[in-house]
Amino acid sequence: MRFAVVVFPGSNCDMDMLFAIQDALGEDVEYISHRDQDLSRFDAVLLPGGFSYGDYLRSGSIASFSPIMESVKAFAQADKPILGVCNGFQVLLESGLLPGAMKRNENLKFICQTTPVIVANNETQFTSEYQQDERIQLPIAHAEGNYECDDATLEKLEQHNQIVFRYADNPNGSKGDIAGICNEKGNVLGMMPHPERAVDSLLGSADGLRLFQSILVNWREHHAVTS
Amino acid sequence: MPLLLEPNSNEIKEKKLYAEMGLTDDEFQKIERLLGRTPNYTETGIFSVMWSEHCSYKKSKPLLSKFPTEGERVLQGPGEGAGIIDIGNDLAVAFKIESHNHPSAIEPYQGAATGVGGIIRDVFSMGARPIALLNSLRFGELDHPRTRYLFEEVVNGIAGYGNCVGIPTVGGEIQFDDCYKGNPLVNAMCVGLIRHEDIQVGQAKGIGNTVMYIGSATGRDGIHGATFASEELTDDSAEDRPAVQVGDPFMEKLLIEACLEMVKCDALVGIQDMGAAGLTSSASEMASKAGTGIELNLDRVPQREQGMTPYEMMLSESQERMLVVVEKGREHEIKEIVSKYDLEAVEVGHVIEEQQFRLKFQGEIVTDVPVDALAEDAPVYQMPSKTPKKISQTQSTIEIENAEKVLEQLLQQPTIASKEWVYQQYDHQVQTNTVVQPGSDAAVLRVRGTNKAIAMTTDCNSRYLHLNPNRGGQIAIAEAARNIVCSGAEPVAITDCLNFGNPDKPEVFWMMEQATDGMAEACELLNTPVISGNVSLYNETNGTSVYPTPVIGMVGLVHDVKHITTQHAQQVGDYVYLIGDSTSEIGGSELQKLLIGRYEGDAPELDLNVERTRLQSLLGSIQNGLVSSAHDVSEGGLAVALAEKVMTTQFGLNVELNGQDLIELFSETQSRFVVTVQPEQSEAFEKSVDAKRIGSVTNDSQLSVAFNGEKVIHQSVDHLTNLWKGALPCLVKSKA
Amino acid sequence: MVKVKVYVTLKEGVLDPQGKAVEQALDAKGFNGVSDMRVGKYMEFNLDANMATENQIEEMCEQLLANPVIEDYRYETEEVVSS
Amino acid sequence: MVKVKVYVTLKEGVLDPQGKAVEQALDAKGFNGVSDMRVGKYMEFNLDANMATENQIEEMCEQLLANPVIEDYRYETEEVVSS
Ligand SMILES: Nc1ncnc2c1ncn2[C@@H]1O[C@H](COP(=O)(O)OP(=O)(O)O)[C@@H](O)[C@H]1O
Ligand SMILES: [Mg+2]
Repeated sequence: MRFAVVVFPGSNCDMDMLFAIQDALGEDVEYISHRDQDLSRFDAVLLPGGFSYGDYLRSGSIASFSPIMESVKAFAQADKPILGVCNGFQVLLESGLLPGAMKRNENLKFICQTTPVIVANNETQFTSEYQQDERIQLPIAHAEGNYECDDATLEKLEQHNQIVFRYADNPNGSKGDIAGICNEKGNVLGMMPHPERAVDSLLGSADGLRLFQSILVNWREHHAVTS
Repeated sequence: MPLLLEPNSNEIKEKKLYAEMGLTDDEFQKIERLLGRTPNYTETGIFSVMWSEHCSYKKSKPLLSKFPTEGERVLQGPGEGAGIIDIGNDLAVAFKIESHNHPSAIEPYQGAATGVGGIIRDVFSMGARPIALLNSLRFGELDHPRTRYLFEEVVNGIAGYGNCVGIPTVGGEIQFDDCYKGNPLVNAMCVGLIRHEDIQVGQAKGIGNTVMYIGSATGRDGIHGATFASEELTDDSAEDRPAVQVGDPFMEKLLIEACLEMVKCDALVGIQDMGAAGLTSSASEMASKAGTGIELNLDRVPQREQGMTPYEMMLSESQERMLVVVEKGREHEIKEIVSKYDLEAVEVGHVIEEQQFRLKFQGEIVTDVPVDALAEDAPVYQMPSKTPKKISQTQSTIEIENAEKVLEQLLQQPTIASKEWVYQQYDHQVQTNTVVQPGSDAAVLRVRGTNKAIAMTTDCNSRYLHLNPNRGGQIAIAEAARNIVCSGAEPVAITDCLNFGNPDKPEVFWMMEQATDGMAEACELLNTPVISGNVSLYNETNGTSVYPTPVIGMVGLVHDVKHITTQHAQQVGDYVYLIGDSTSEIGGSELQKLLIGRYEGDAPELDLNVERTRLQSLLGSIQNGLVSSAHDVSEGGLAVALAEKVMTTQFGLNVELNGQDLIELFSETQSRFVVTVQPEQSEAFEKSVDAKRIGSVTNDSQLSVAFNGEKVIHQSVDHLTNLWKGALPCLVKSKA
Repeated sequence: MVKVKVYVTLKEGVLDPQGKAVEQALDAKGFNGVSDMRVGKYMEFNLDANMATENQIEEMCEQLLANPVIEDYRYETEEVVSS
Repeated sequence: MVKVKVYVTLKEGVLDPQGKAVEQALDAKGFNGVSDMRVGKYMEFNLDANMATENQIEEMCEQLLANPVIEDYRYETEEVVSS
């Protein structure tokens, strides 16, 4: 399976994402520039964390206009898996691929810590290797992870089972304890916690690895059927 | 034309305008002699910054020469952007510490942020990828609203910059004492990783080669920042401060990536960041080191504001700028690389044979001075020194009635209290190498592709230096080494930031001499050469100096990730050992501060040979897998160290001690460690380390300490943890 | 040339953590009687006269300067007397 | 009650990385002709009429709402017709 890690100016978890795929998952992965537009050789797209364009206007906003994002939208249309983590999630929100928006954390501070997260939906192609309602440990590191949406949107998210991760101990004020959501079709996932930082128990937790394994398992299944 | 408004040479001389820029009469005359004429306005400005203490070390050089700077692992000693040590596998580690005290006193967020930005550039300009940041901070007491503001904003600024550029902030230290009230200390350290073949130098070699400018445009920020850093702060400082420099971490991130790609290109000859004294120091130092000259065309310098004069351009301290020397004819290769990062490389000059520093502006030569006059010929002073009156020889006696209460109070002292409130705001995990996060003695980062890791820490207890600068200097090094060893690493080298008061005062200079003597001796004995550093003088407010604060940044090598050890108890049933006997030394201790509100007497004794023996035997036993956890005893003494071993864990401790006086629970006797060991390993451990078994790790989450058979502390670890963790957030929030 | 001033605030009904914090800080400092504090963004810039149509400025706000999901914006323009 | 609107901008000559980034982003999106973009803060709040003296509001700005070391501020007030 071949993964793309999109590099925006100011991305800073791009390397971590690459290493997670390469070393921990053991699959092919390469960086792709925000200026590129050709995603045809990839089976999955990963939008990494960081501070794209310094997050100077709103986090993720300027990056959401990069040339690559047109192709990312087409990739989503084609039902292929897209994962946005942290700033990547913010980019997905700003580009309209996922509903809602991020506000500053309730305490107005950057928060870096490992935090318990509940797998609220294990039926997505990103979470099938987890148990439903499993409690996992994932690092968070953000200043703007306070998820906001209107009530109608929240209801829709609940109804369609689009809330994939919830905080067990809401650290930032997110509506509905939301830590990660997917689109209706379930092929675009955005999450604030960093699974790519939790793929090696030497660093504290390997709970994030199964997310990438889920993507791989589902891709293989799908691939076996179609090819 | 603003140029016309500048005073001419005669006016500069007659009205002694140079004095306002910080030059003395003698220095000005020396410049006249070196030039064979009177300098013009731009030239005077250039000399004033290059000959400031900040750039020339004119008053501290004689002291720095005492430090050992060589060792088997040293690849680059002091003199370049950062020092470099070899860690094997063809890899090396570059690191340096730097102060940004005065800017932070005026504008704490930007002062701290740009301090971080500056030290990062020092490291990546060596060709190294920055992999970690640390800091060392000093503030007044948090009961003052301005201090709380400074503290919050400094932390915010460090977080704002470091998080954005994607370098984890993995460690640091913070001490609170009244002497820092008007003059906080903000020291930032950066550690980078580099392949041997990528090591760069800041040299302008090759006559005819092109000098290029990369990064932010030059504005009028921080003009005379270097001079500003070489003066005392007064109540008026806020008024005559240079225009505040604002950091742009996004630009820095682009620069990091562009420069790290550039160093792989052999069209690059030399690279240096524009730090203090900006374009002036970077250009002239690069030429001086290469024995060449440089000619710059200032019309080509990217400018953010209109109508900038040569004086302003040369003295600007705008952030996020780099200067590179490129092989002539290959400029396009560099341009291509940087354009990938939305940056531009602009040709601003070239290397010339004549060893002159020559500046052209609007078709005229506005500066033409010998390169060596700026760097090598800067004056060096042997400052007079005088032993100050002893602070106080004797020590008031202290009696402890309720040890448990004292422990509870100590855990809430801001210097001892958990710094989680601080480091939670720092991304300490990005780059996914952080094995030991903030909260243990030293941070540890794995080195990808090897089974090695590196440990790092910053330390300095300035209270000991206040009482006894020589011994305090030794202790600072020793403590850093203890923290490194406790994490399973071999101490390798240090960087240091000498924060002192006004060196023109003989008593202050005496302290500098004493402290550096002590440091040099300890570095020699512990085999940790000094590979880089920084000097920050004039840390005074309205005539009162801060305590002598030579902050040590130490890096150690973990030979195998299996050796990585933290301070926290690991397993029920493990034995608890104490290495070193406790005496009742309380000079400069947290206990003294708590109970009598001042520091008096002498700093604790230190025997460097004993220290070395203990460090070696402890490290050996850690490397042999005999140790479950290790923690040094520092502020707050043994009782606090014991509590720190179990707070944030689910364990408790049951400890029995014997001694003369309850003070021994809180005294700060040096060279002590608390270690836990699995019972199966205890025999082997006892054979290799001279330690006393004092108890065991329990599962009841109680800290229980008996002294001479009587239970003096029996408290739930949860309760202690809450006090310890709650103290800082509570102090920060408290109202005026 | 036209000077454009854009004000961006969180929509009514969207909790404003920053506003709340500033309000509390004011109160703690003894500035009482403050309520409904909202903290937003203020942007000012010059725009070539030929670009300065309502339509154009609104597009700028909708597409970049504000996030319509949670933010409202308003703007003002004023002629710049070129010097 | 009085409605107070406070505008905080960076002082002239102080680097404004945000402004630069937003200007470039607008340009990249095809909104050309933008120059001198400065990004600042905008705050609005209600203030009890008896507190709403010039002096008081200026103090608030100096001490908390703006950072006088690098920022300038201005403000407007307007009567709120109580409902
Ligand atoms: N300013 C800071 N930034 C990041 N981490 C910090 C800071 N201050 C303290 N820490 C972390 O808190 C822990 C305790 O610090 P300290 O009490 O100074 O340790 P020690 O006494 O062992 O040197 C360490 O892990 C240290 O790195
Ligand atoms: Mg320690």
